Amino acid sequence: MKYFLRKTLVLVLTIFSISLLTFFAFHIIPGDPASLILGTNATEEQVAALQEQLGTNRPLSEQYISWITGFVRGDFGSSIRYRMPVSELLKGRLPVTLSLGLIALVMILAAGIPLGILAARWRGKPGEKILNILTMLGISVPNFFLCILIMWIFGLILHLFTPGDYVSYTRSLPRFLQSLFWPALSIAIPQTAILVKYIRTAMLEELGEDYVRTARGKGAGETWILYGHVLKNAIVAVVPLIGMILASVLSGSIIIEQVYGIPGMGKLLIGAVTSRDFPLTQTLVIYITVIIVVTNFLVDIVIQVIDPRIRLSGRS
Amino acid sequence: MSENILEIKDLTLGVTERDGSMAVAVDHISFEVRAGEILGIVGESGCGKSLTVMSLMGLLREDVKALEGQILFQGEDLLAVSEERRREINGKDMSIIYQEPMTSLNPLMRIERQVAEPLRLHGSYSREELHQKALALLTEVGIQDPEACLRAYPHQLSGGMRQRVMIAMATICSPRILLADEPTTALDVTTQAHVLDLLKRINREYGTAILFISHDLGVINRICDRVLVMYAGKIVEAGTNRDILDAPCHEYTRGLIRSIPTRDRKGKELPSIPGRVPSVEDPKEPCPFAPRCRRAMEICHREAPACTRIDQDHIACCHLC
Amino acid sequence: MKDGRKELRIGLVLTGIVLALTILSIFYTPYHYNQMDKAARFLAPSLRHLFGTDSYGRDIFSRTIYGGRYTLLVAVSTVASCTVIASVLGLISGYVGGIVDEIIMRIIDAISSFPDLLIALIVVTVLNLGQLTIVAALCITFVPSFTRIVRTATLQYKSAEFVKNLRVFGVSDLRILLVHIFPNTFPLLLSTIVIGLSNAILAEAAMSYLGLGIQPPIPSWGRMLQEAQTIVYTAPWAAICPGAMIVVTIAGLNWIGEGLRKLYL
Amino acid sequence: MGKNHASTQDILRVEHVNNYYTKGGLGILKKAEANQVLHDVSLTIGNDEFFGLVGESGCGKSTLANAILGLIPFEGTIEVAGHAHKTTDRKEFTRHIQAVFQDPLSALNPRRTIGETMREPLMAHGIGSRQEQDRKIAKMLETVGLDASYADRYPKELSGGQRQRVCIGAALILEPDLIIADEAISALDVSVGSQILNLFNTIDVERDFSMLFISHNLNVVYYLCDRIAVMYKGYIVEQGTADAVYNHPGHPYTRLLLSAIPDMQEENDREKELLEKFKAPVAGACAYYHRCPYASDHCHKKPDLVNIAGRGEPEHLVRCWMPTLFDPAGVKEPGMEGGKV
Repeated sequence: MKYFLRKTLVLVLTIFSISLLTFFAFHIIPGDPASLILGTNATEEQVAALQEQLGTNRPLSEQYISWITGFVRGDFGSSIRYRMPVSELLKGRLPVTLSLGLIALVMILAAGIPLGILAARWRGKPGEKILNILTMLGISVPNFFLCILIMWIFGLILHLFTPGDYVSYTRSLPRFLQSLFWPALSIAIPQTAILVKYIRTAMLEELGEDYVRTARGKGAGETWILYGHVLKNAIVAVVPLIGMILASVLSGSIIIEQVYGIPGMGKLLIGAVTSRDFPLTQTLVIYITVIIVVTNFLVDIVIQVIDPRIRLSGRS
Repeated sequence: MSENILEIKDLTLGVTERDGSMAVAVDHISFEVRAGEILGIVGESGCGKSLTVMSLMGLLREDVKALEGQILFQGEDLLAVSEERRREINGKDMSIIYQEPMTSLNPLMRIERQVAEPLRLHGSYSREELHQKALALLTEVGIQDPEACLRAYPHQLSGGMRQRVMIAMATICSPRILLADEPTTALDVTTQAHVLDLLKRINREYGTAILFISHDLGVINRICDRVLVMYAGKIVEAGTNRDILDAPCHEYTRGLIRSIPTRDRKGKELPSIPGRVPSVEDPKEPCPFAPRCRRAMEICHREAPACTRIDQDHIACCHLC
Repeated sequence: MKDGRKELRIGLVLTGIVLALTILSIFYTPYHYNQMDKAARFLAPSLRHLFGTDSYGRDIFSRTIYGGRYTLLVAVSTVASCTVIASVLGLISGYVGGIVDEIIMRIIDAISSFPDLLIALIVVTVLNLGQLTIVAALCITFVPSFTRIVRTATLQYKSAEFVKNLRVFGVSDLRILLVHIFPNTFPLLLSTIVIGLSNAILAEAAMSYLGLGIQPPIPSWGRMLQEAQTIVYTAPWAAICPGAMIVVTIAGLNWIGEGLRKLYL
Repeated sequence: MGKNHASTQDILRVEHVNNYYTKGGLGILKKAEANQVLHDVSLTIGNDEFFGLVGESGCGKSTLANAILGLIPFEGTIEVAGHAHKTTDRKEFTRHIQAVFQDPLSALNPRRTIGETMREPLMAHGIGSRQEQDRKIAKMLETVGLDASYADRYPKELSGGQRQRVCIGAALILEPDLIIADEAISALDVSVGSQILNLFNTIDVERDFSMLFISHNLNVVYYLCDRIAVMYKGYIVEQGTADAVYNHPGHPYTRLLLSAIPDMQEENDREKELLEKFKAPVAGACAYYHRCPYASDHCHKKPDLVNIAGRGEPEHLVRCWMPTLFDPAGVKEPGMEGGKV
């Protein structure tokens, strides 16, 4: 319980520092944001008007406080590019990105864990080499390249799907999920390779531990050792990485949405960045980061539940 | 003479070096473990005592190979049996405890499951039976609150408790022989005394033979009936405790005993053995101890010494014996 | 198998190929990277155009080997600056400990709770576009992990017996840190640098794919992929060649990193 | 070189030293928990004296060594050759005190040669030109029984015993007044450890230095040292001449340690039973209360160190309410009970 409270406090502090860092990153810009946005040939009145609109003529601390109180109430300010409230823009996009991320995460776990075990089982056999090379390829492929390959092979040559054919979840949920399948796969493959590598390394490390020797001394066979002892310990060692994988998945979706033309937060973000839409960028950055931080918090709680060494000593 | 549980004949173990060559770590050793006895192997680091024990259990690291010899367990050559048969023997007829009880236990598994694991591997019991057996064993090895201990995880126990758990685990199937690889080295002296007493009690009450490895002659003396002295992969002397400690013949054994500081040696120089403990890669001499031996003669560098029987159980491999 | 020499060899060969082609491009490319030829659009790979041509009739091979230099330059300068910053931070944080460590690590933690790509995007939005911006952006994203690695190694050596011994000898803290601890972190740092390079190349490619990296007309692998995306059906080679180049580079570096880790750690 | 003290002057004076181990702390969110590791430890080491400190793991003996070396903070007074910690800077201090640690492999920087490591103390104190330093190093290597050519080797090329010789040489090269040897032979093989013990003895004849020898092995400490202190849970429970402590132990814990050491005599020569009797701990009681077979209600208060030596004999301090119980002709001892370890 004490552990939980402490972790919650850390979570709140982390979110606070994220908001602080993001806010100041966008406000300690060399030069005035208003004139930056408007360019060099703007009139002074235009600049002043935009300053007023952005609130950048007030002291920084005041700006932060009014911004953060607005943020908590769900008022994220207005997008410069779309000239509408950021909250409106976000509404339809959050579920899209979250679904894409979730599908990818499920794919990663569903494929990565069994393959990781297989990789560990195959140590010293010819299958190991092939799996190693595949893993290395998977890790080395940038997801946007993979995406193009998938579109070309599965979309254009094999006609398994039509690239750019996105169906909104408001129209048809099954077809929405279907249209996310290939994009999710593009995100999942490199991350799956990473997970396979981690699980394999963790399993092999565990196999070298003294307690495995003890189990052999008791007369346990390879299968018994692998599933009875090593698997759980290896997974406990790998769970902390799930947060990291999720961060990569979300980063991946930012790019992949761009490629497949999926109207999620990632596509919005890239648009905001290229058009220097500060309020929108700021909000999206905080949104995505908070999702990751909260996931990491949940992962910490899960670890605490499954690992008695932490659970019982109350320390991490 | 009583029946032999284990007979080791010309056992030779090789370690793969970094460059791929094979270095001989255990060199044609032969000995037997008799029913109900506690046999000690004493030696310094790198003498091959741990490798020998691991080879008996079939638990050698991947880079160590048995090159020659036989390990006869009740007439069956363990170096030749199938993996299935090996697994049948391990934990049931033969079991082992180690120096590091902390790392030798699975950190994420409750003690109960770990203690009862050999039973689950070698028979079928109900949950209740497993629980009762584990409980009985923990009580047997002198754990004060066995129920609480069964529910605990390894990191919650003290070093001495962990070693007791290891002993319970190793003896739950009533093995014919228990191998103990420096089981008290990591423990404090007072804890060590308790664990030695426990092992001795198990040996006396159940007739479990014990092969006990240590670098400490004092520990060996406290627990063993017979001792083998190993040096650079060879057995250089063997005999009963009193043979070895009171009337050692091999120059290495003598030097080892003399170099231990004891009550009556205060203020005197310790007649220590010069030079350093050889490692596996060092070039082999006919008599491995000759380079450090004060009494080495010309023949010692030329010819391997034969092993002479000095007394009923007392054998020494030295040109001077 | 066990000692990692094989991985190192494969990695060196792969990165060697990429490096050799990049160096070659400084002295010679079959065509100018921006030379357009209406008559030679969408040509499949042949002896005249090794990797084929794109929609403007530009030679993909020339563009691919030319495009490597900026990606590699950005990656190398990112990792170099990042290594310097992280070494200083990590050494101080680990050795001094206490409140200094606490402050540095809290800042590092806060930065690393943002996904790498987001930091890069923020920096690129906030600062003006340009080569230096991308280096700064990537550097900030890599500093946390590098710092943690140096700090962990420093902590490990700080509690090592030999450092205790040196303090008892009366050796000054600065000398212990710079002469005795820092060189011991090199093996770990080396494999981190190699993996860092591969991550930097990936990140740079992603940024220029999004149009936030090096600006046209100078070709870069990421940019080429983005341009090839719409013509992938007619000219798949336009995507495959720069893509394969990235894969070969990254795989090569990863293999070197793995080999080094097995050899020295 | 700080060698000009009268022989009566104490080389080391440790007075009322307390040390607290705090875990957690610092981070705003972690609550500091303090554990007392050293309780009011006082001891003195005279000129040219070898002083042994014995105890089991976690008794605080290494903490005391680190406090004396100035590596960790503490409360109380520690003076080495008249220099107090709090008033002397670290560098000056290190001229008077050096140390040899347990694991000679990790005590040497793996990336530097033996010569480079041994030059460090000389460089730190600006002693001699490079040639003079080379000469000193060569001479010191010979003193500790190694060939001068070892200066160019790396630690991993040496055996454990050779490395420990190097460590001893590096510790002696500044000609300190006091050497702290923390489990200096525990990691070595028996035959090599005895060589190191002999080395300490021969160097002691040639040079003038005191030593605090810390070990878990009472036999080794008795062999090497003039006086002995026994520590238990951060308290010194017994202190006196080696002979008094080893042959006439006054504290039940010392007695337990003695009976627990496995020796090479025949079984029946030795008292077999371990003098332990576990009971529920009582707050504020004597630190040894829960294991002591003789404990009574009397022991619910903490005892002080009392001198049990006869008139005119050297001091023999015991921290026990009933030290006289352990007269060699003592009372009948109860058998071992319980088995909690």
